[in-house]
Amino acid sequence: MTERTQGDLVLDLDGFEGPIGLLLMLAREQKVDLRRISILALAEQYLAFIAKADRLQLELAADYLVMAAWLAYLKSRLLLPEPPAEGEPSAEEMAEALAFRLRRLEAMQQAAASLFARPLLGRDVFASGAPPAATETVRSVFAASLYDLLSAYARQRRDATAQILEIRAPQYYAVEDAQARLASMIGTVMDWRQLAQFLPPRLGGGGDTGLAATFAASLELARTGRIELRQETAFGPLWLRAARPQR
Amino acid sequence: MTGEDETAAIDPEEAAEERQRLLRVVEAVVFASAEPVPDEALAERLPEGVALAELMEELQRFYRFRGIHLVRAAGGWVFRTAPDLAGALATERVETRRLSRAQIETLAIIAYHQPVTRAEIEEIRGVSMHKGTLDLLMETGWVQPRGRRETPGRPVTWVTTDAFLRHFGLDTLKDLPNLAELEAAGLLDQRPVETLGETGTDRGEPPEEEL
Amino acid sequence: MTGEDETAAIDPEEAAEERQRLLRVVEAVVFASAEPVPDEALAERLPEGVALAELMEELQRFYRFRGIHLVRAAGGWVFRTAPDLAGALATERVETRRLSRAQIETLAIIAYHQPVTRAEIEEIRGVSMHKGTLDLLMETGWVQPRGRRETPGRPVTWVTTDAFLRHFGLDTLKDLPNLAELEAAGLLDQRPVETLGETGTDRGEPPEEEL
Repeated sequence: MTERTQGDLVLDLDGFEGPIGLLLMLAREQKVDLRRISILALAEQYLAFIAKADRLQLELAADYLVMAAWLAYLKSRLLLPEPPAEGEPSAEEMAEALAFRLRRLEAMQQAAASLFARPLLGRDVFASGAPPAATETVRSVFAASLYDLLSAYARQRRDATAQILEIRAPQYYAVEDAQARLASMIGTVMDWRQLAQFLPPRLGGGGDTGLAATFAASLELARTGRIELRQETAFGPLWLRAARPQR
Repeated sequence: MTGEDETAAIDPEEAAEERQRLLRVVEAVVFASAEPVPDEALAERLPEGVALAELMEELQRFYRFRGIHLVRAAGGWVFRTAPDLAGALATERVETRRLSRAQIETLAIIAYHQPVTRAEIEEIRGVSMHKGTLDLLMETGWVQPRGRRETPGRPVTWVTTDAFLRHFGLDTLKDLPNLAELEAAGLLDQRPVETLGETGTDRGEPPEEEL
Repeated sequence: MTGEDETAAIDPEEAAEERQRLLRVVEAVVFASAEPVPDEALAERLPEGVALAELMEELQRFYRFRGIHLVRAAGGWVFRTAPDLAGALATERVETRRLSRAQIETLAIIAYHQPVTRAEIEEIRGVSMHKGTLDLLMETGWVQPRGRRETPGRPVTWVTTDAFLRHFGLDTLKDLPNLAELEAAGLLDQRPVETLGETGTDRGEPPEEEL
């Protein structure tokens, strides 16, 4: 379909870019400035094109047919001028609106052409191929205010003071421990010894839990017959020794 | 000692030497950078009070007839090979995917009408947009969505990028070809053409254009 | 027609112009290439019989005093920024780093107790010091080793520097508030100090080991 005669249509399907694009293509056939184009003539061209496509059984998208209907209406309005109904645009206004759209699309097509006619990077002009110089160095700036410094010191001093005041967890001497200790020690003791001598050294002999646990342990060992206990007066010292083997 | 005295004290020969050194510095900085170097970045390298514009003009003049040119792109200074040597450098050419006519038009519309919605692009072109058109333009790195139109549905608006400016050798969007003429002719106005309701995306399922 | 006849027929002005064009071509080719361009690759761009060496020498001479130089590297030609401008080209990226709680406490102890040995710092803090702590404080430029304690092992003692005074806006070390003043300022109150979270440095230094 490249045969081209004056006033005839070129059916260039590759160029189809919607009804406005087609109208613009047809308008170019008129070879006049778009501002002076005859919308009436253009409408006739378009309708002829659609009729021809129909004859050739070309499948046209609905847009083209809608545009055809609209142009047929516009054509009739332009040919038979009568005042428009209330609130409806006049035929001239409709024609001007169409002409504006054609001009606008043409402007964009020309703008696209101008853009791509520029010296394009990677096509016409080239950037330096050299890798960018590695000249960047990183300088660290340390963020610390005087407040940070002082509060750190104050906090550290406060924590240090708190450490001195710390109350140690009470050490508890269990009866089981005392019993094990007493049992292991008493095996070698044949003479009477005071209970105080069997207190765990960790508690310096004076720890309440050490004394209480060792006393409880001595009672238990006496009950099971492994030691003998003796107390001479009330609240007097408690004596103990290993039980004599039964004969 | 006043400032005037100090200035007067400078040896003219020394001043010329210093100026030569500054020229060399900006030349090297621009050359070494991967991206166009903005004026501010260059000014930072120079002593206070040095007229950067004059320096750059001198440097640009110096390269005017050479194989590489000092040009503006995307808001900064950059060296590029001279456009007239395109033929001699053909082997350097980067094969880029050819854009379809629809994509080229869409790119131009985004460039000149930005920020612009998809529906507005369709309105200008008078055809509904193929799904892949914006995708591929995004892939080139030349367009990106930014912002939304404060209309019902808050549609995304599209703009061009710095990569677009660099690729097309434009300093700013104001340097788009024929921008002033198009503006003067009212062709960039946001002007919905309501008398032609037959195209656009309002209708159910417009056929997609041929690519 | 022989080659000699052809050469003789060339207008000298045209010949100079052609030479200028060839200079521009090699200039642009070298500029645009990602790798140093070997002589053979350049020769391919030139008409038969052109003395490449002379062209390159002329180009090299042209750039000799400029901010970028044409040099031989890795068997080819390449543009490089002039070596003497390395300093002027160096850009600094400033990175803000926060000190960890351990680091700032150590700094504070050095400030208040100087000259102080590492062991003394550990004793005051009640925890052993991470290897990197003093290194990093040295990097800040705020502390330095000076002198030795005349005790067994003669350990190094640490002091703060003038940079420390400048950074913290102190005239002398005597300006540091004493404990009573810290108390009066409420700095000894029992409350969490949140401005000094355990942020550490960007290097992800491990926290100090508590003893």
